[in-house]
Amino acid sequence: MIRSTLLCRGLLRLKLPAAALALGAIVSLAPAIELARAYAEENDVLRIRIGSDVISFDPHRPSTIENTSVAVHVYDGLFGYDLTDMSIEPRLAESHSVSEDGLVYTIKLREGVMFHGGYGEMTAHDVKFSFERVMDPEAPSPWAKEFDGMTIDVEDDHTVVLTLARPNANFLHSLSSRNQALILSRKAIEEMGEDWITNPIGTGAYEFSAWRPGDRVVLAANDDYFRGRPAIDRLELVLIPEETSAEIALLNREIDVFFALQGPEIIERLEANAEINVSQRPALISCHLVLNTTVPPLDNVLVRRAMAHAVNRESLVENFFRGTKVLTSTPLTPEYVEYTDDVPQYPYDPDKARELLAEAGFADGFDFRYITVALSPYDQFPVVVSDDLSRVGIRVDLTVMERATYGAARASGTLPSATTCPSNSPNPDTLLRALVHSDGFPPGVNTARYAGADALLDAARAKQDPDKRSKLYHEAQRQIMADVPTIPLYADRLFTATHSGVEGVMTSAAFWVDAYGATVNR
Amino acid sequence: MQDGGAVPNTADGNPSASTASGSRLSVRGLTVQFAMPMGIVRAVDNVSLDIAQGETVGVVGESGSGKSVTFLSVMGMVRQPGRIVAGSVELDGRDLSQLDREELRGIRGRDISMVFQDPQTSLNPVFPIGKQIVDVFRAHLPISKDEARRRALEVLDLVHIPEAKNRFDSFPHEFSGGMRQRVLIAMALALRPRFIIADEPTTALDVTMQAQILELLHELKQEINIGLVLITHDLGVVARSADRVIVMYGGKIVEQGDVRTIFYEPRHPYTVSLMRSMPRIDMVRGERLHSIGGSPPSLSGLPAGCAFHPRCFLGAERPKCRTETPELHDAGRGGHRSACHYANELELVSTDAPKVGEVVARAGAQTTGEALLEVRDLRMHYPAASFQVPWNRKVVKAVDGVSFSVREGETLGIVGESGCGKSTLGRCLIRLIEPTSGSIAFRGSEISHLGVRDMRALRTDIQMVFQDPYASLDPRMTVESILREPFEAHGQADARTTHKIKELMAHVGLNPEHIERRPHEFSGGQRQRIGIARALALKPKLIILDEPVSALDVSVQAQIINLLKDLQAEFKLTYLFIAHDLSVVRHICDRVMVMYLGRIIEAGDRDTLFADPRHPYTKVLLSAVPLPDPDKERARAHVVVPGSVPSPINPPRGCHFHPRCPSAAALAGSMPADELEQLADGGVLPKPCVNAYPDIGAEADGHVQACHFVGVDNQNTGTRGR
Amino acid sequence: MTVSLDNGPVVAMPAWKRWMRSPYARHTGFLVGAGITVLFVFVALIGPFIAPYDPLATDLQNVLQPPGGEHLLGTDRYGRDIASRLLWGAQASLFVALAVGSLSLLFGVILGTLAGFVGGWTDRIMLAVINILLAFPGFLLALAFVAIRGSTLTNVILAVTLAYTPRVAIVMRAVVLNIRPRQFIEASFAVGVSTPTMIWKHVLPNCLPPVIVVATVSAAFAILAEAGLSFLGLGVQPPAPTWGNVITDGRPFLISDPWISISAGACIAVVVTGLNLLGDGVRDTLDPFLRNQTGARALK
Amino acid sequence: MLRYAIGRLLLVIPTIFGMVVLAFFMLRALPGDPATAILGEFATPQALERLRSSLRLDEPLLSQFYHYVTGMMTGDWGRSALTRKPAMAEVMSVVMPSMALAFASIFVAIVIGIPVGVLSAVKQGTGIDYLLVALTIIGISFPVFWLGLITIVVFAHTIPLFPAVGAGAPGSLLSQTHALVLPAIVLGSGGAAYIARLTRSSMLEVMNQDYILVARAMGISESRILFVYAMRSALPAILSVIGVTFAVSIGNAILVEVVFARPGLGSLIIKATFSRDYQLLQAGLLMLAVSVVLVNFVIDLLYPIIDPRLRR
Repeated sequence: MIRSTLLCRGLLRLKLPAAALALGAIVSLAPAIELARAYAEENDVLRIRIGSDVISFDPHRPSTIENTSVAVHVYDGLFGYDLTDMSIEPRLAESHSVSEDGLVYTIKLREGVMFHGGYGEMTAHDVKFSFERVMDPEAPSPWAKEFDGMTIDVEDDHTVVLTLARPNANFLHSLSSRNQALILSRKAIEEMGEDWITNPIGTGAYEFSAWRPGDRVVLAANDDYFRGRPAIDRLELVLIPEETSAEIALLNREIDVFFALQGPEIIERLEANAEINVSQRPALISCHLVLNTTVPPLDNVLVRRAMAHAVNRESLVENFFRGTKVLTSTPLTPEYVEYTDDVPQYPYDPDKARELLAEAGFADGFDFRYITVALSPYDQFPVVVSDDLSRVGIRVDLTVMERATYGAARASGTLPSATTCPSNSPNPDTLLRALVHSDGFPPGVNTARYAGADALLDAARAKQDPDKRSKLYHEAQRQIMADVPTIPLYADRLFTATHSGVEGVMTSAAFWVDAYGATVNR
Repeated sequence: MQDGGAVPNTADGNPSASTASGSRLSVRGLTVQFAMPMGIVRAVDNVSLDIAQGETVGVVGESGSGKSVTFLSVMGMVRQPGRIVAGSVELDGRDLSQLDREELRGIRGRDISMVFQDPQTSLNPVFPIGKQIVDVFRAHLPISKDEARRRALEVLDLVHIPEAKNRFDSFPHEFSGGMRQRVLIAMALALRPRFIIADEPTTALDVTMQAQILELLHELKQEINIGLVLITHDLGVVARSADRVIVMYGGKIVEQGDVRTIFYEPRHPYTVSLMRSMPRIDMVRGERLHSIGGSPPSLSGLPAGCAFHPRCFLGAERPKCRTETPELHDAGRGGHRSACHYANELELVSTDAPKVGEVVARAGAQTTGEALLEVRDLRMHYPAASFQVPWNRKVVKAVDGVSFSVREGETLGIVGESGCGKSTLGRCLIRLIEPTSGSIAFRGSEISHLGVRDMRALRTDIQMVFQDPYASLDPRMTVESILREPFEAHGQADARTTHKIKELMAHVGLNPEHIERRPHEFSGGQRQRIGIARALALKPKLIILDEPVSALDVSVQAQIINLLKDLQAEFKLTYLFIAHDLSVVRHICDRVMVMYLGRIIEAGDRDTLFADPRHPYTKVLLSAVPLPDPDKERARAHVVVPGSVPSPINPPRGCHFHPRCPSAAALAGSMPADELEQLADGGVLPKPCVNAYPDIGAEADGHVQACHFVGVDNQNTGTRGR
Repeated sequence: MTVSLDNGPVVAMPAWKRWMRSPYARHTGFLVGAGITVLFVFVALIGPFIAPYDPLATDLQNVLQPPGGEHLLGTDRYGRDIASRLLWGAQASLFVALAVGSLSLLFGVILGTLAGFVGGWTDRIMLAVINILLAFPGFLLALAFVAIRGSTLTNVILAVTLAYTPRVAIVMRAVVLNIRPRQFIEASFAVGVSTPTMIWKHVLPNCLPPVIVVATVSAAFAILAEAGLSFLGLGVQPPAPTWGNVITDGRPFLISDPWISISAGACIAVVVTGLNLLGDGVRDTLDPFLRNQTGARALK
Repeated sequence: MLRYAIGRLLLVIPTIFGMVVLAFFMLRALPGDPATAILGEFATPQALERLRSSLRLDEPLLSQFYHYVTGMMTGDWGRSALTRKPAMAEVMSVVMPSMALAFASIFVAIVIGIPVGVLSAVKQGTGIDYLLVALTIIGISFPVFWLGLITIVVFAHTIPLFPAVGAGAPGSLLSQTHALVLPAIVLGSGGAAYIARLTRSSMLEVMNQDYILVARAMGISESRILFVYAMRSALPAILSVIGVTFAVSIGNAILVEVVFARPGLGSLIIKATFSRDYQLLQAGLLMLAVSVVLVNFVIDLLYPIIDPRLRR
């Protein structure tokens, strides 16, 4: 008791001066901005803003652009895209040969490629392990269909033979993707068990160093990278969900690269800033209002066409997105070689829309649940679209669901509508198969439950001749747009803002950032 | 004694020639106003007074008379919204009202200090008492901590804090109320100020504690030459301690003079009425007390002219009293001054009511009725804390084996100091609290096990009046709904109820037109009348009166006591009167029981018990009550007992009173060693006192008591006389 | 040491005069708070009728118009009129505030009275549960509830009610415990009044004022919590015009077009300030014990 | 004193157990299948089934609860369904920035709140008092996230004094402290207002106590009366509001963390909520609630130090 009394007296005596001291400390912190600048200006580190947290380092699992942006640095695949023109180039593969029938791919692996963290040389066994992991019948990767019953044989440590079940003209795309095609270390996974997932081991330009959830992922340069050590020692992917904050952070040099920039106003402001470079590239992403063709009245094609006419997509792109997105006439984006404009068009025409509705027997409109997800900008443009729809008499109930609920609801396949923006590889088959092929549900995102173009898409995939294949894809697009199972609202563009001293940060049309070739000159 | 007494007396014209040289505190034309929402309120109106070092001045007045504010102003401690608007306060010719705050602070505590009413709240609970006294030294003198500590210990010794050294670092809550008041007096005395203002210093204390503190003040005055201002409402305290008396009413001094003059030759009707309306412990003043009509005035609505005129037995109809404010003027010898236009008419009026009114012999018949209520071995034990470990339960034995009966038509008084269990007992009887064991029989049928419904029905027969007229009425209800409640509760409400309520109001002296008013629109006395009306509503046989007058001003107290007596006669009521004020009990009760720590220690007929108390505790109690009669009071012997009432959680073994019992201590001296018990603190006491609780005996005259050594007269401890 | 200045009987006076002389009429904070609250309620009720535009109608030709001109407070990125959205939003806020205030009052009073009046084990268990709920920060509790039940107006209201009911209950319990031993309660028992009558006629009327203060505070917090939930994407879902949604809508434009978020934030701040002032004013004029009770506990 | 402390501790344990129960059963009521949420829409039924059984989602609720509680006793808080990292480890990895924010905001609240409250009490009835009282009411009436947004624009953009986002560079205490300033002030402002309000009212109340009157009557100096006598007696009430403020801060920290894109329990809980990550959500909620309980426990222990009447 006595001791506690003494203690408390001591405490009370300390209190006032301590408080004054601390107040002083806080006040004197304000000019500390210069010091803060100092730590931000280290030359050996590049900070890249990402918009939502990394969830997993397992590239074979459902991924986000952030996950992929980590994965491209940590892992590598047999092939990869040259991000300047999205052409396919060999990476871990040294060379490959294809059999006449297009079914057998023999791939020679690069020798001497080492996994991070002393997990040894990358061999054909790791390739077999990785691909079989993707196709695990118990827990298949979402991209298992890309490999479609393929068998994998190890010929020797540096040769692997892949035998397809049926011809696939797009197979090299499947081996270049940054999801299912990335090679993991068999040894690392077997040794670490579940802990592997937060300690990823790959052969990429950067090694995983640390992850603080909600804050950042830190990667360190891989000295032994087979394409040469990256110029920058440390890469930090810094989580800043909000774009205004990210803009301020960029201006304050808290970050060097503002990846996945969306806001039109911010883009305009940053473009006007001499210290900032804003680069843009067309992306392979299109955004859709998916209409469930099995639910009345959406099962009526006239209704779907009416809705397509009702949406003022030009205005959406020009006025809402201020030209930061582009129009597309089909589910593919103009970036695809296989894209065509020669499809049924649905120009903005509310009168036509009303006519079509009347023709379909809905002169008084109908009740429509427009479902979207609470993720920017997918919770924003539907506001405009539903307003357009309501102008032709459709009574729209816009429901914004938070992510998990949305995912579960969409997986049920019974929603009348959905907002879906599949991000993809340059392989047109991947996108179309997911969105409008009956392979795409269940499970998947073909919540339009549309199967009208199945035959055309299957035929296109099997055609080896690029021209004929393209023609088939054009045919498929015409068919799809005649039936309108989805209304393609816009095709995305990818904006990235960097500080002027930062060079060589590449972005992919499939929405990821690759800083391998980056240099910083402050 | 670094300052104080040495200052020469610079004042002249000493109005009370009795006191000798020394400093003088003079107040001239002091007027204090409070800016209240309802307007400016003049709390002190043109008050002038002088206090000389060495004298004790009693300041008497009811609530709102301005007595406290006057002396807070003297200390320069009136706070917003109060303001001194006129007058001066001079200490040896130095006008305190002209001093700045820092100078004034230097005067406070050093030249004039103050002791407040409530020792429970007047010490800072979070600091050890020693530190608080040390602080007083260090606020005025540039002395070291050790020096301050040494001096603090000296003053603690001076006020008889036992083992002051060990208790120096104890916190206030570790002291009893009386001890805390001693500590506060020590603080006030620390710098040997010339004046101490004691504002109701004993009001919050039990009578035995009050006796201790008065004894201490008396002793200190003899040792140290201080001028003591004793602000009080208790004429007994004044009679015992004061040299001079100032009587205040409505913010003004209405009379001042020598203590004997004021008591024996008052020249203001208010003083006269006050004297007459006080019940006395030493005599029965007849059936009815003199009462002053109405209630003390609100300072915001003082009557014009003489503020007292509406209540005055002389002036109510005299035009001069209604229009002209009387000034203080000489009314007799020795600076006796009165503010009554007709002070001279009072020369023939005496304060002793029996001489004015007629002495009515009490009809003894009432006390021989049938037993209405029989209580046998009633106990009420409750846990000392809500969460207790099962192996160490502490129990408060609030009522611990009490047996008695109440006869029809009588008034049975239960007296005792706080914590004796008298209120708990009262609540057990109508089962507001469930007794732990024992039996209660009402008209022969057992009621201690009645169910809720039957018990509610029984409440038409037994009713209760509560102590605090402010707390016992729901502030949100009108008088009508308060008085309707008993009828509704028993399904008796009907069309005639409103009429009945008005009748009830008239019966208890309320204006039936005020039926729609709410409690806050009534004065304290009127509220107590509402409480009584509520108890009467169902025409009960027995009313338990729990300290019904202790929260009221003296003048109002008399009204209520008279009312209770009238009602008893009219409705043939039986009263169980619970009180701590022995004078009131003596006045109103037929029989009296004295309780100490949950038990009855003495019971008997009122006159027998007061005339011939047998239990040592009863003797102590009776002797502790000061008589409002200076000559008698100063002449009689006072038994002052040490300590305070022990905690009922762990009452002393054997006779609960033995640790404080003066008789036992005295007896021990004359007893052989083998009959004595050695105590832990080194003392010796007779074995029976320490080891066995004495059975309450029975004697032929119905006078019973619980002491092992009754009849052994021992009043030689702590006695003083003058 | 109080100066008792008012002992005598007070003369009865008409109601308005009594009001003018009551402490409320002189409490600036109370008057301002009451003024804001009345204005708020008024605006919320007539808002939909005086709103110049449809709060949901987009107009992509006129996005991000600055305040003034055709649109009093400008437009948002969809070209919707901010002023109209705020006017409609007042209704949602009023509804949330009113519903949370009255529901938490209702449940809190029932629970608190039970705990305080029944006592014993009922009290201990209820107190334990209340304390557990109180240990979860209110906003966290509301967030978890909305996450579970989905983001609708009803659920937001229930969530915030769930979070604030324990606060009302604990104050109610404290007040009941304070009222219960008072003599007028004992006195009514003594004349034979039954327990339910007692609670209804004496306990509740005397306990309500401080508890209403807490409910006012929880209504104020409900507005804040609704905005907070909207901000996290868990509130009433867009495009519904609520103040929280308007702030969130304006967030990307804080640098270029700050009026969107600022005007909505200011609406919230003013109304919440008003409710707090109102609650404070009532509390200040209550008796000191209750002031303390409501002070510390209710602010969560 | 020791008995008091043990008594308080004994009250803490059932409270925490109650929280565990509440957190568990409340979260099991979440709609949406966590397995679907984790594996995405592409998952096959077998994969979902396998994941459900590995998460014990197919077992009866009580059995799940049993495993949950026994696991917790042995330090196994389950694994995050999403990252497969031990939930405890994941929570621990963000506890530091969260607690840094919470305590810094309390610090700000105390440093601003108490002096403001005392000043307001001393100047009672003056213009300064009215101004401060008005400010404290306004201070608790702003949506905290809105304040955060405005603050970022003003103090990170218009006048770039502080970083806009994040918790500072890992490993650099300076940068972390620098990044803490804005969020702490934003989060602490409400608390400062509460503390100021309560400090004012309890100071006023204490200043009306008899013992202050006695101290005045003894000529103790006004400053000593104010800062020693009154302050010390007002402290228990101020302490209790600090406990309350801590709980409020913990709740509002979620918003502040999101606004400032700070790692922390708040962001973690939001993430876990959106991804139906039960184990993580539970661990995060419990960590927050337990921190509130523990802080209040510490405050309970401080009471008897300040108020000797509680030492028994």
